Amino acid sequence: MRSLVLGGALVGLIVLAALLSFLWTPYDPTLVDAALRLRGVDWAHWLGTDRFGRDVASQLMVGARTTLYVGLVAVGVAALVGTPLGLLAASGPRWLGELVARVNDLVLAFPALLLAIMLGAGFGASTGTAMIAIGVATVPSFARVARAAAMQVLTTEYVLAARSAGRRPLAISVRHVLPNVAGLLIVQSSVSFGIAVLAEAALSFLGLGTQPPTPSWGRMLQESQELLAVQPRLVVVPGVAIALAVLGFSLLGDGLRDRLDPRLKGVGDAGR
Amino acid sequence: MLAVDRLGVRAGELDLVTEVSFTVSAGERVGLIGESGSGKSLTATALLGLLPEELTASGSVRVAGVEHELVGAPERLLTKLRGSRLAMVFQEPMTALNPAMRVIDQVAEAREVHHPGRDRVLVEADALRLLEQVRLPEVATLARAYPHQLSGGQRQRVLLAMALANDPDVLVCDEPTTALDVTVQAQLLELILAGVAERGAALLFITHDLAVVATVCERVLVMYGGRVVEAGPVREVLTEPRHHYTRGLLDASDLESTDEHGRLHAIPGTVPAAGEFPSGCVFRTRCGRADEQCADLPPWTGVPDHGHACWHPVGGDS
Amino acid sequence: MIVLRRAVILLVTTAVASLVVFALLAVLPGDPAQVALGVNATPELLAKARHEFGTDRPLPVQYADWLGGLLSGDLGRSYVTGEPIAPRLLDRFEVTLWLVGTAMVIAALVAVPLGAFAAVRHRRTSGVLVSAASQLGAAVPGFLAGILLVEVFAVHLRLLPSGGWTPPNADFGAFLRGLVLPALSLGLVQAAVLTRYVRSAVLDVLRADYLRTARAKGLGPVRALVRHGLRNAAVPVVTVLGLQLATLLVGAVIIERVFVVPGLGSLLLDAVGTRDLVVVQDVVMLLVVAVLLVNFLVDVLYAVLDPKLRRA
Amino acid sequence: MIVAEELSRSYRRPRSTPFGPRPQVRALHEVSFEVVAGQRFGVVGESGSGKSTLVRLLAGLDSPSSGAVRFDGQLVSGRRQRDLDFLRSRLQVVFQDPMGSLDPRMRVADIIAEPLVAQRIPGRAERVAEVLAAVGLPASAADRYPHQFSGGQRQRICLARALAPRPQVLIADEPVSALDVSVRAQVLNLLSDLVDRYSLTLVFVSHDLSVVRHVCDTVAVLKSGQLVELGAVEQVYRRPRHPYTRQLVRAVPTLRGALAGITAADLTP
Repeated sequence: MRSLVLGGALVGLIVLAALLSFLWTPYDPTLVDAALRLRGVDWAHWLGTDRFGRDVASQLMVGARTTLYVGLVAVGVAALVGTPLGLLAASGPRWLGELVARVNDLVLAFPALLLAIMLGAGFGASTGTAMIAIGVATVPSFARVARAAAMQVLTTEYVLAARSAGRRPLAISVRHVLPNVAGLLIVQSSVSFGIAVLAEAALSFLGLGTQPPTPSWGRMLQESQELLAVQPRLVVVPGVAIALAVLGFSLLGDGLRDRLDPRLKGVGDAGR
Repeated sequence: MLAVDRLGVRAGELDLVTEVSFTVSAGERVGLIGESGSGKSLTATALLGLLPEELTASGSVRVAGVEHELVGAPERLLTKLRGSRLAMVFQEPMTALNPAMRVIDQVAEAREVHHPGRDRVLVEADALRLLEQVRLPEVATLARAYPHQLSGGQRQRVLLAMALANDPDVLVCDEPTTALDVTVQAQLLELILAGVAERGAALLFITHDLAVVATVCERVLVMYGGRVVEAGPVREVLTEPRHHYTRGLLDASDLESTDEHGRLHAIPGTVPAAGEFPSGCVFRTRCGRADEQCADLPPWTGVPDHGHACWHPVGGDS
Repeated sequence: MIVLRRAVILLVTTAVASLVVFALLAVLPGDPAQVALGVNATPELLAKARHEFGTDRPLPVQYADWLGGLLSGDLGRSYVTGEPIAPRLLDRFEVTLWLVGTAMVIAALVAVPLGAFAAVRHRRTSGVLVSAASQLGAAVPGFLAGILLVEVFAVHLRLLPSGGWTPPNADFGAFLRGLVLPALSLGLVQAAVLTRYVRSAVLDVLRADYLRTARAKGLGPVRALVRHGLRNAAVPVVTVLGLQLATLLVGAVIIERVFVVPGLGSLLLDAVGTRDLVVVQDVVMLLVVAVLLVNFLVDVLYAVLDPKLRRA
Repeated sequence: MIVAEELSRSYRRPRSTPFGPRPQVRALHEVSFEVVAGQRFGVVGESGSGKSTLVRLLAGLDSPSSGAVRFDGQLVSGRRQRDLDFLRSRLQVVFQDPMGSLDPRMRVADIIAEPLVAQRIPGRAERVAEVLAAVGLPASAADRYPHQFSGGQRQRICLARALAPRPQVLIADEPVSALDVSVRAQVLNLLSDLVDRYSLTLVFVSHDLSVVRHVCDTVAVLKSGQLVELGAVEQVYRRPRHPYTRQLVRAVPTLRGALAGITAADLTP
């Protein structure tokens, strides 16, 4: 319960900041002004300015947008590809399940960073390559969780009862399997979202993700890395933002797990 | 040998077991009968001080020859008593054994814990002898097997061997045969009885099956809603019950006696969930004889090991 | 038996993975010859360079050549420097292995006792605090931890170098000092993640019937957990540990950048920077094989720990 | 009504060597019998006897390795699921675990209506209300979820679902073994009433010979996948011919027996 509220509040805060940034930010986050370089915290600049004179608070708000955008697309792709794969693997013939498991193993050998590097090497790094890389790397988590949960549901007597009632396989998938695994998939989405935020920050930090001038938390950190001694705020602010976002999603995931399906507790734990 | 006085088990504000009192002498076989939610398994677990953390016990449990009260006793004392003076066989043979350890090592460990420093070869020989005693088939091979390679009945034999390893004074069996086939159940019951008889141990046998209790025990306690509602010699309680719950249970489990329409005698209603039993007499919501008086807790009539708690006992007041 | 089966699967998966790595980098736009020679290169020079690199041959031939090279230990020559790749790759891999190995040990040493503690005390404040701390720790990116550690131990306290690398055979003391911070920043974050898994595995075991049986035999709570619990809890933890080793290999790429450690990660990122595709290809392949190998070893270990799987 | 002809079913276990054959487990071996209309046919067996496999085969939820199942002259075994519509409306199954056989995310009304929806039978709401009343549950039960009921009530819901499409045959797979003794009698009474009222043919599967004796007129005894004895239930109970049946009858402890002095040692062969 506490995890749910705390996680929900943190995630809500970030979503709010991101949404607000579409309408209003204190300053143009990309506006470079040499006269305003490295200003401390004051009424005009709540979180000060960076070494190019850009407003940190504004960058943080727009950065939230990038973070959520990447997470949303990556997790969306992973869920949309991974879930049907997992369900198919669970309900289809044995060889299909085996095949999906092997493909999962293969994709697992290509972590997001390696995919992003390969894609970046060819197409040039961008928010897009980062999203695709993170999304593809997350597919196995969803496939695994969906498969494990669906297999569990398919062995229940209520599925047997539905079959003996005359339900067709598709109807069983839609009416029984999906509602009973949905909770777990929502939990997985939240957990994966947290991991995606972390991955996006790492990629941007390495210059393999979002490119300037679009603000991104990971790059904010990288750009001010060497200023830590003089202006710790410039590192701490995006660092804390990333950590809180990840924490928010992982708490939300935990809270949702307890809330949505205590009976299935533990099934999705190995997905990470 | 074992004296239990006003034992209670609580989960926070919820009373799960209330004022359970009984004694078991050496060599005596006492049954504890009850359905789901009756608190019979909690009672057994509380005797050994093995309740889950979120539950607390109150009241008194004493074992002959031990100065100290066992409820709330220091863990070190309980650890010393468990497996040596007090032993237990659990219900689920599938999960009660460590899946990653050979059977013989688990039996040997039961010996070793209470005989530290004993030669390993001797301990293994002890373990093998115990497994032979419980008639584990192909003992030479199966002793070296892992639990998952054994059938349910075989695992339960192993658990019994472990419980008997140090010739305990009190053996508590919690539904030891419920998960087994009847043919296997019969063999295991015989083994349990032989095991306690040889050692002169006191047996507390927990089950939901009246016929099993009648076969195994001399005395019986009937539990419902966390309370003992009736107690006495098996023959008396099971032929002339005083509590309406005992009466109902006897009728309901007798598949040979039916009413004029060929219907079984059923107890109306359903067993409430643990902790949701009514105040006063716990059975009053399902009892045909219940009236306003039953809203008050009926007092215990008789001595702790022989009596009942009912305002309107079957057969009237005697 | 299961080992043989998994080994066959490992070989097939590795073969498919090599095809994926090759295909991804081969079909991507960009001509290595052009990159190596710059925009002003004449067509003749370009053709000559392509011939030298072998990129003028059909793709299947290039793939077969590369794969053959991998198997015989010849990883080709860098497009940029023209040097053979294999010796450099091995040097760099050794550095990364030191880093990852140390981080792994740190993670396990911290997480196993902490996780077990948090599980045993899950109803007490101390247990809840440990598990909250691990949740918070798991949310901190490794590179941020690295930056902060440098600030504290290198800049302020001046106890340890802020970066760089000394090989162990050159000056062991300097090697150790250089290893501490990067290994810590890599290891501590993983420790936080691992703590949560250890906690949940131990919690499961604490609730297991066989632990109650062990207590009923007369084993004290700690002895019962150590003798019966830990081995069973190890099964899920080892799986996570394996998956984490893969995460650590990749995480090292980032940490090496922060601490200017000349490992595989630096090699990879530099190669990406100079578009030295054959080096990228080799390093990625090496990392992928390492991950697959680790997963294979985890499966084998799994079978050793769980007697049920040994026979099946 | 139902004919089983030389029914066999074996399962393949995962292979133990990478390339060798997969070992087979015989769950059922050449079992033949006939259930006639109006009969109360009991199947008794211990774990591993193949009784669950038999239920699945009779209900067309699994296909035999060899042999055949016929329902009212029509072949059930070996048919595709979608060709079994004739069976689904006329034969229904009640399973052992009343919690496990109810989808926790469905309302009772939807659970009971499921066979009607699957078979496109109209008049769902009225039928749901009818069967709820028939099994002795209040109409208000329809809007609630399974976890809000006790074990006995859940088994009533299962019975209501089975009755909804007006079947002729009811297969009950251990319907009372998960229930408390005090509730078991209620459910057994209800089952008997329903079988009488709707003139159902009953196949009742149980590990408990005394329950089968109370419910059924005919009994088949299964052991390790083989049919070892078949006959009128009183006949089998009182004068078992197969040694295994004798052992089974003997091993069941009874209150009467125990009070008459039968000890545990007398129960074993």
